[in-house]
Amino acid sequence: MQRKLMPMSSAVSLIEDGQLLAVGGSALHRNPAVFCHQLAKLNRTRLRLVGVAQGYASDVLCAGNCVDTVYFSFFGFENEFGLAPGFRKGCQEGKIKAVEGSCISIIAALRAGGYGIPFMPVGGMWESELLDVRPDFFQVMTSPFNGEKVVVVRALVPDWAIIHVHEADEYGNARIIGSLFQDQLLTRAARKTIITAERIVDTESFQINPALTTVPHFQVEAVVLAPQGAKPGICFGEYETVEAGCMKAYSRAIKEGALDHFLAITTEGRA
Amino acid sequence: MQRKLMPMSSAVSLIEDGQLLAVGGSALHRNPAVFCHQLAKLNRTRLRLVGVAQGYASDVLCAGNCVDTVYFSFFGFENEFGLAPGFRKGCQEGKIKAVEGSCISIIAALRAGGYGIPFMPVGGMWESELLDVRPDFFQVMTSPFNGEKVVVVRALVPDWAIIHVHEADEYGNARIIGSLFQDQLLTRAARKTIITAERIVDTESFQINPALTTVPHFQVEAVVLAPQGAKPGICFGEYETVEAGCMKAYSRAIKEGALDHFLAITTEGRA
Amino acid sequence: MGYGPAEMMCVALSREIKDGDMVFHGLASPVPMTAVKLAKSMGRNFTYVNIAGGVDPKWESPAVTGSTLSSNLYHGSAATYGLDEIMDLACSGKLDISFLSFVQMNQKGEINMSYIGGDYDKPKLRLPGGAGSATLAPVTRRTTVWKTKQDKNSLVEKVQFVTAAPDPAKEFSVITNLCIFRLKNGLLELESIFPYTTLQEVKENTGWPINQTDVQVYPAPTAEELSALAEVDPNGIRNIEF
Amino acid sequence: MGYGPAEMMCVALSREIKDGDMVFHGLASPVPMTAVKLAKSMGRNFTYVNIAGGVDPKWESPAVTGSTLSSNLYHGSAATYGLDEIMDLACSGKLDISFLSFVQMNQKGEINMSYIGGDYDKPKLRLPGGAGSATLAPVTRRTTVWKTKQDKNSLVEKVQFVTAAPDPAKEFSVITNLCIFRLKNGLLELESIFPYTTLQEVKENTGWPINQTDVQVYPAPTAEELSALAEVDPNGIRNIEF
Repeated sequence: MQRKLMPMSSAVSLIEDGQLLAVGGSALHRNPAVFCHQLAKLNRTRLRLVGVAQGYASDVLCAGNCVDTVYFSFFGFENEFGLAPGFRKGCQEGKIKAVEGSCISIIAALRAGGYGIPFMPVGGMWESELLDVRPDFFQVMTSPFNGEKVVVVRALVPDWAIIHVHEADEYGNARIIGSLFQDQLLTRAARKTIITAERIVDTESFQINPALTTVPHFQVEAVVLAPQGAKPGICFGEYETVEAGCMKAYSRAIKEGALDHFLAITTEGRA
Repeated sequence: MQRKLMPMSSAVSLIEDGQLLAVGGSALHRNPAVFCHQLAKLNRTRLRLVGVAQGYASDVLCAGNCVDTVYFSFFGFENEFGLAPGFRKGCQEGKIKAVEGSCISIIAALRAGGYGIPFMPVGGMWESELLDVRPDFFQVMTSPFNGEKVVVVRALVPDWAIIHVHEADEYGNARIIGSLFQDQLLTRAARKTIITAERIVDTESFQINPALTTVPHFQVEAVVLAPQGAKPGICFGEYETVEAGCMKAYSRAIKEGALDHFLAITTEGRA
Repeated sequence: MGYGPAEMMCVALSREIKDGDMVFHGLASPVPMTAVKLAKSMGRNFTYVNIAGGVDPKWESPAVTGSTLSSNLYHGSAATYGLDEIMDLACSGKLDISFLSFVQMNQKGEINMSYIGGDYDKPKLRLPGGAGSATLAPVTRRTTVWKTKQDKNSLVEKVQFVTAAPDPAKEFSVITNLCIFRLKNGLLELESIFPYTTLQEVKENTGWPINQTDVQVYPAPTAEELSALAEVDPNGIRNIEF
Repeated sequence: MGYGPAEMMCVALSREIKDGDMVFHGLASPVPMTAVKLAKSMGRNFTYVNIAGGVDPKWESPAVTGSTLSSNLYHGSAATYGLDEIMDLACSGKLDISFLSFVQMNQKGEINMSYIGGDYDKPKLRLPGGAGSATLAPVTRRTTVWKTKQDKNSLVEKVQFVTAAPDPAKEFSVITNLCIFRLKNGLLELESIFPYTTLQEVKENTGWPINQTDVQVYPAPTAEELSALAEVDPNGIRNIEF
């Protein structure tokens, strides 16, 4: 095993223009938010994002004009926190290409990526116009065994999975407690994973019951200690309400074109 | 939740002629051996078996002339325990159709079954004659996205997954400790699961950490208390050496056409 | 005990759940979540799965947030089942009910959750996306979509875009703050209206013509249901979308 | 310290493993399992995955059975990784070494693990099947196949059936009780022989013509390797196949 613990600044600098990022969590839950705050400050361009239900962390990258394509089935903040303003603005200005699929379409594309196969059939999708608008992602084909028609999706292999976890060791073994959402799948599909963690713990704590380890060290390229790394969102068992004030400030910043100022304040004093 | 605890005799009688059974464990490890001893006594016919690395439990069904097709990538007992005599005899007499694939071909067929899709691409397999002999299981096709050629396998949906676990509650929540092999996949692919368990435990013991539950209750149709249910094979953490005497008696019984006698002795005093 | 549209909708959704069902709802679904808790409280024996990965989480614990991804939907589970696996269940024909939402819907039950105005690549308003619906609507045994604000902007003659479409061979119903529609022969038919509204009000808030001159009134919540609802939702999560 | 073919093979297999490798072997593989323990003991820094689902299990604990599905390959792991996931790694080009076995092999490295005699549907001898090999041989970066009993029945002119075939663009080697072959331009070439044999003996036990008149002798196990081997395998698991 190799030591992979590094400062946030080193981890974010791994991301290169044009790469495909699989962003962990769901809506406002367990996003790698602090990572994306710092990444947005680097002004990367032409990033592509993939995630089943994307939220705050992805939206920060959209708002920062870093993104040109998003693969998703849902992109928003849930209920009172509403639509994702950065993503919405990017789409409405024609700057972001939205590749929308059903949840399982995005999951199937990531599974195919992780399985090393070029495409995979997916259930349902019949009569959806999502098929018609994105022939580079969806096709209809025929089973060679019985002639049955089936929708297939093209494989996606993210350059990076970026997930926020509860506990990791310095080698990259990582454990999520409670709801995993699709984070384990993201790490299996991606070439390499970046972990931000609430806590750094001993390797021994993983050896007690290895079945509870979400990501094995060999998939991981970087581990960053990031307590409260999913704020202003929620992290299961750690902080369970959304920081509404910060979310309001974020929405206002996007409306006023003042993302840089918001990021400066939000990341003040963080490495 | 519904109570599903029942005697072994009730559980084995669920199996009908011609069904596809996904048999858990690997080689001589954590097979539902006692279940298959009892099932073999019922003289079911035309059963089909699927499993990545099949061993003792499947072999008993082959030896009992219950089986006409086996989907597998390996079928044997490992090292000094050698080839699986029942399977071998059935194939050599032309009674059993062997559908051999690589591990991942069998896994992909089961994944496709569980995903509700008719087929799935699979990596590798190039130049293997396994493709040529089983066009009903393997086909070569072209990706509609980039023209890439890929081998695909046809989905398999087992009627039953039959697995032996460490702990289950009376509702069907089940936990395997240590090596899972492909047992979780088998339960996801199958229409319904039958659990044999070393111990019946309280539901509360699953609620402490639900992430450790291998199979949720709603997938399960029958739970059978079967201590030492994987013998003469191994069960992780419970009994860790093969009962060599029993394995010898089994081989001899097959050679001498005396399976009934072997089963009578082996199952004596077990319900 | 008094009740309004929030209580009526929770009760109506909960009554769609039958013994033995496998039930799912997605994120941003406070009304279905509350309806599930109510159905559990009323003694219905079914299995509940959700995006938090819980399998029959402890329904007695009140939710403190309207987010349906929270730990409230996980704690007390005896097993976990992720969204991936739930979708596999659905695609294998093993999901009995999914509760879905929409922004626009036409009389065929076709749902738009993608965009409004402009075109797909430069919309006037980009919506959050249909989440599971494009797959779930055609494969689930019974789909129930809910809408807390029925009007001519939500139930429309023509949707801008078909994000998801039902399979007319399967059961499909719509429960709004005013009434219940069910798909028959490929078209939504008004089945009943809630006690506090009128056929006239429903017609005025539906974008397609309703020719019926009479319609049955849906049974009001019982006292038992309302008291159970108050108990499982003391924090009024059911009101978030109203 | 003395050594025989079992020790020589374990040492030769272990030397195929380099720092940073992701290494896999399947079931019924006592020699590769022991070689992996030896490589760990010699300080090689690599990742080891196996069918028991272990990720770098505690190599210092001696195996008590030749089965390579046992708890010895799981205990001490900091994570688990199932066969399904290992195969996915391989198919995604992330597996560096897989150790495979065979019953028959020809000079192209094509492996038969399926049957001998008769035909596919009524064979004279049904073999156990190729397990992972039909997928692994073409997709793994470096494949090493081992055979503890090289003779003209195992290294043959013509295999009865091609269960698995290597990709000539990838590295492929064969390590037997006598020698090491490597695939070059699509054909296996004798690379070296073990110190205790002769070119003549190797030729007599190979089913295809070897035209070389000279060949290098493979370096014998070092004292350090033999002592490490004795320590990691006090129960002589390495001898099971000999």
